[in-house]
Amino acid sequence: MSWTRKLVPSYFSGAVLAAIGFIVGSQYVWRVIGGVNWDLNDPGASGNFLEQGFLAGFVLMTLGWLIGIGAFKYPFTWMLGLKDPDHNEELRLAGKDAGIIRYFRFTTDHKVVGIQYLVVTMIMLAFGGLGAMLIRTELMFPGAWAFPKETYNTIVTMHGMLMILTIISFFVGPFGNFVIPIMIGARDMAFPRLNALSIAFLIIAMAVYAFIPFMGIGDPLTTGAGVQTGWTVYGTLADQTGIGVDALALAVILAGVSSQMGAVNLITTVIAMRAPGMSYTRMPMTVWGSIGASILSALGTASLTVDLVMIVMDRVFRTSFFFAATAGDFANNGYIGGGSAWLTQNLFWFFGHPEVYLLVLPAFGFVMDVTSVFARKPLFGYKTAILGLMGVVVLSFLVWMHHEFVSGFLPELRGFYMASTELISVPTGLIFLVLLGTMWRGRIWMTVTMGFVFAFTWSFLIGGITGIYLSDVPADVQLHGGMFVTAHFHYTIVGGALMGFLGAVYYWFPKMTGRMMDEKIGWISFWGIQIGFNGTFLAMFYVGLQGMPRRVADYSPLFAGGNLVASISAFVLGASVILYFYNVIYSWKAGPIAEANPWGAKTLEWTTPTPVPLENFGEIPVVTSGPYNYAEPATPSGVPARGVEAGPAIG
Amino acid sequence: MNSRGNLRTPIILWVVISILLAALYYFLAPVLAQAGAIPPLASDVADNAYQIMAIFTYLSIPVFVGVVVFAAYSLFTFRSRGRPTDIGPQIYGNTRLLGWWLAASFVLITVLYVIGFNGLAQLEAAAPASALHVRVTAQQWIFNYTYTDYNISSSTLYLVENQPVEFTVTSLDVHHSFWIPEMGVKADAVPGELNTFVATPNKLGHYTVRCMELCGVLHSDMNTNVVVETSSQFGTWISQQMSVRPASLFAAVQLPEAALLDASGKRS
Amino acid sequence: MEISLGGQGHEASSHASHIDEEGKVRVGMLFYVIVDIMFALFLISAYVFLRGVNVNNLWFPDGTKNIDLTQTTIQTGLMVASGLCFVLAHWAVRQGIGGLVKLGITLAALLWIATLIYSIQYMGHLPFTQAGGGFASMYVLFTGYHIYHLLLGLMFVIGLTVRTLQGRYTRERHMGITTIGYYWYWVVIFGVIGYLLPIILPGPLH
Amino acid sequence: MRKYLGMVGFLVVVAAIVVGVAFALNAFAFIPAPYAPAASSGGVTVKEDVFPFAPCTDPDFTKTHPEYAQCRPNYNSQYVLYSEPEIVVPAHTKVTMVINNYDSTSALVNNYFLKPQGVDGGVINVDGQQMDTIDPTVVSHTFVIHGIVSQQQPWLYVGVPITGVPDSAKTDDAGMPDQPVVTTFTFTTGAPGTYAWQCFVPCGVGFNGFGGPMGTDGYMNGTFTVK
Repeated sequence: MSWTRKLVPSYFSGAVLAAIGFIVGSQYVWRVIGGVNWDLNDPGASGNFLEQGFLAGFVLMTLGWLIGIGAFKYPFTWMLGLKDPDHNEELRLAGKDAGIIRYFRFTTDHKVVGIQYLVVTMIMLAFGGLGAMLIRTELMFPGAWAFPKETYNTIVTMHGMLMILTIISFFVGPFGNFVIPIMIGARDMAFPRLNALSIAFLIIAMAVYAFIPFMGIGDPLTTGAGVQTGWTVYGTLADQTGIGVDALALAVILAGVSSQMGAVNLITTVIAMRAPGMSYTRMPMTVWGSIGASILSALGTASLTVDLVMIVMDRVFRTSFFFAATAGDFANNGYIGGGSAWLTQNLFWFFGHPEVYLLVLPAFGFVMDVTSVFARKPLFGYKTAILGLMGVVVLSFLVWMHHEFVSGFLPELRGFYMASTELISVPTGLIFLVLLGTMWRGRIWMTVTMGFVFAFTWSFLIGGITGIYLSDVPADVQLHGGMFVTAHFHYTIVGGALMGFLGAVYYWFPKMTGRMMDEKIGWISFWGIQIGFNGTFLAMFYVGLQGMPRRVADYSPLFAGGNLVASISAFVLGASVILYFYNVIYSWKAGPIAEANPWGAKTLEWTTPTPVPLENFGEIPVVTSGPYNYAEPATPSGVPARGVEAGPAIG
Repeated sequence: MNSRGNLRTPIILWVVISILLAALYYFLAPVLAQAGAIPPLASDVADNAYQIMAIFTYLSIPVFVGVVVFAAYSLFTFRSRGRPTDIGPQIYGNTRLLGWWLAASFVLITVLYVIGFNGLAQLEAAAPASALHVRVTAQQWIFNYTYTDYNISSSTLYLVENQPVEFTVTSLDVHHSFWIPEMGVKADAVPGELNTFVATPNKLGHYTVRCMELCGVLHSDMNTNVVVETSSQFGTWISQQMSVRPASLFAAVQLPEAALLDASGKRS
Repeated sequence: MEISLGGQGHEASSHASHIDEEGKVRVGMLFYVIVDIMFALFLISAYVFLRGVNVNNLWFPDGTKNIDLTQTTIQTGLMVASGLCFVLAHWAVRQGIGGLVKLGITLAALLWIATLIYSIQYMGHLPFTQAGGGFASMYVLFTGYHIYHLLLGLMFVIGLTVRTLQGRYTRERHMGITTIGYYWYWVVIFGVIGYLLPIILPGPLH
Repeated sequence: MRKYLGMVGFLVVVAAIVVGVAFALNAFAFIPAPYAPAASSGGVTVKEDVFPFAPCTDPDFTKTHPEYAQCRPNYNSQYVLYSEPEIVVPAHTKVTMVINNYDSTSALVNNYFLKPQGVDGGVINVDGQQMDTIDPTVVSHTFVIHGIVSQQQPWLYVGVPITGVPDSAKTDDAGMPDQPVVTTFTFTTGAPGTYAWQCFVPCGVGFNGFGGPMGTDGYMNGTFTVK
């Protein structure tokens, strides 16, 4: 029965148990107990039985998935005090000679987890991009001509939230897992099982997310299908919109837990598992950027989770966190009120603003690293760069209320938040200083990755400067909530995080697969992405200045020209991203074989053989110098670089 | 080549291009505004906002051009054909440059902040006694306007030229946002809360109110008309409204607002 | 769940010898507790926020004023007692007094489970429903979060007791007790906060 | 060379998938057909029926009203609805609207809508008697035309409260009253334009009654096109 030992436990058995769990949970509530009546004020209330069923189904689905992939095996052996797994069991769990199946399993090897993350996040990216294409289709011409309005709102919501989840995990996930342990000379992450568990949580979160558009179609007792709130799931609207919001909330909570696990794991790894000699000032910038992002997600994500839990309780258990008692509430039956609509704004944005920095910080680090590599110059001010990154981390917790300049909440604080928001451009400016200083008088090697670095500089510069406009209260009062804002944050997030990600895939592809990515297709897709991206969002700046609101399915003919340009450019952008995906798939299969250190970088991951063996290093290297000293002779493949002596590990 | 790494060329480029762009903006901005790049400005708040944006544009041109010019100059000058065989100069940083950079950015931010703060002070100025009081009631998916001075409600917003208006915005159900693009008036309509905004329309005409916060299926249709007219026209409209409305209705029109005040106490 | 999965991750594996295994577990647990503290911070700030913006009749609708203080006191007392027993055991294991360790841990675990059972029945017999206005909603959320803590900790508690009774924790090697102690103490502290908050900040601000 | 062929093929396939998804989304959605009554010398008469649920599910009702025997494709038969969501009328014409309401009364949030506005004479005809405002306790729905999307079209605002069927009324087995309350009013359209119309009585589900039929295209809201 070898095939059963191959398939159980694995993601397949997990999927089976997850399906069973969902059916059991939902059917139990719907058929057996017919719903729990949570509202003693209104004993006849039955409007949310359907949601209770879905909720129970989702919870059991998650449990079934975790049981099915065998995530609970270790906790129970630990709990019952059985024999601790020895090294061989650890290695078997890490996928030792398990073949391809280890990619479809609860595998603790950080490289396997990294690949899993890469695939999952790229699929998420594809679906988010699909949403973007549909949005631009609707906005191509005035009038809701492509989709009904509520369908459009649902698409907007799903695109926004899915993209946010993707970008939260698509740098710290794939590269933070695959590259960073090798970069700091560790054999694995600090908590390998936690690592495998975080990708498992992300997968099940996406499975729940996929339910959103299909929940409660045609049911008389529900508020309809889909979610019409936009990615800022403001409690007031979320309490009333389609019941897809339950799936959205649960999926985002699960993904948040996943990113928190990853954050704790990464921080611990960097603190406790650096190779001897790898002092904090010898870590590559990518590590520092990922650390910053991890700190933000460890401290910030809880806020959104609390917000979403309150929303679900408001909907399903009829609490009143967000119901201020207005005349509107009096129309319904059984809600007392006593909540506040400002609470949801504050809870959301306290997560929401650090979160946008969490998206771009790893890209900052990577871009600085790679600039130094391709300019063959050390970083222009290593400590300056760390100062910039950490300054962003600290300041980003003090700026969230610039999203509420017009909300009427504590208007006397607007001066302070204007100051803190403008102040955050100082550390960001330091990043630019480092980038320019590193390029200056270097030997710039224009690979596709370097192209993405220049694209990053250009787009993030525009995003930052428009951000200054929005940080200023009188200007923001006019621009707030318009297409100008949409264009601004797309320039920072797409131009910052996504460009970094695409460059990073190109850069580490040889290390992950042993093959180079095709350069011609790379350049074609690169230029397509740049043209499409700038065309789309410069046009969006224009219609924003003209006064077009965000998230409208229908708009005045006044804005038709700009929107047509934006839509056509968006299709160019989409096509180019598809080409990039094709490049990844094609090169994975048939790309040219890569040499050991194709970019001539000095960081540790290029000193390991490809494919990286199970525990990365034969002997843990002893690091004797920083990551950027190109003065040392270039290294033939395999031989440790950057003054690394293969010495006995220091206990 | 010997031009490698000399700072003169990029700095000259920087200055020249910045001046050119500033001049371009100076001459082009009014034309574009005429062509409809920005809505026609019709209040003191809007004038204030767009003035500040113009100043910001002038200040940000050198920053933008600086980064772009230096990056592009490095790209074209220091580019190596294919994989570099030698290495660049091993410079590990420059403290003096860092100091200048920090000082420059702090100065810039201080300037921006002072400008913004003046604008904020104008924004937060209290309404004069002569102000017209309009209670904006947002609900899915329309705005109602109650003239608390006259006890009249309307679905079209009538304003008086050069008379300050104090909008008190609230919502009956979910978050909305009350925006008049031409007047730069924007205030979120938050259920259970009262949110005030003072502006003075200074140009006659017909404008639009747009909802700026996604509020459900008809969000994109949640627009109403604004009419800015002379005080005499406004007076006739008021008296006419008074005449057509049966007195019994006034109390009814106030109902949602009364409930709101019960709920949120003194805060208004 | 985080720490119990990863916490002892490569405990038995010798291949990562240059790494301070115990330090790793300690750091990880600390960060996990920090994440948990952030949740509590946002809950508490939400409580204060709602209390600040509410007026009387909506913060305390009729009949939701009277939390049964004796019940909450018993609940918190059990929690604190469990924490104290744990402190005792922690001290004993550092002194190497094996018997006292076993006694303390077992007592602490029993008190923990007692707290869990008591909290659940208390949740069932609240004088108001979660649909009873701002205060009621916040109070139910706090109690629910506390129960979630206790349930999640149940795994730690059982495991720790079993392994203690197996005599795995020695004077030199007792990282399990130390790290799980972090979580234990934090849960006790949160229980006390949830007990005091409605007493210190009962009514709405005016 | 094969890689470029594959490139183009991949592009085409994915684009096809995107288009397919777009069409699938519309296939699931309920998109009502436009309703353009013919104009006569006396203007155009628009006839609307308000039902507490889909009439096609009520055999007793469809016996007397065969035009409702056919259910519309994929729509929620339990939602309260107006029979004609997408109304198209000619410009510069006198529009007579006849609204037969089969639904019972419910509470109104904003009594502003109790007053008929934008209609000729400011009065409506409810079951034969002229009214210039109706009692908050008998209102069932409202029919309000509003919502301009651009300045280029004239402003049209028509707001009419609709009286509900009293609970004492006789109903058939499915709960549909035998006799509707008929509300009649007239107004005159201006230059062409596209407007939204909706009901302002929270007759849907959700915490403030604006979910479900209120929050979905084609049940308690729609477009009013003047061309």
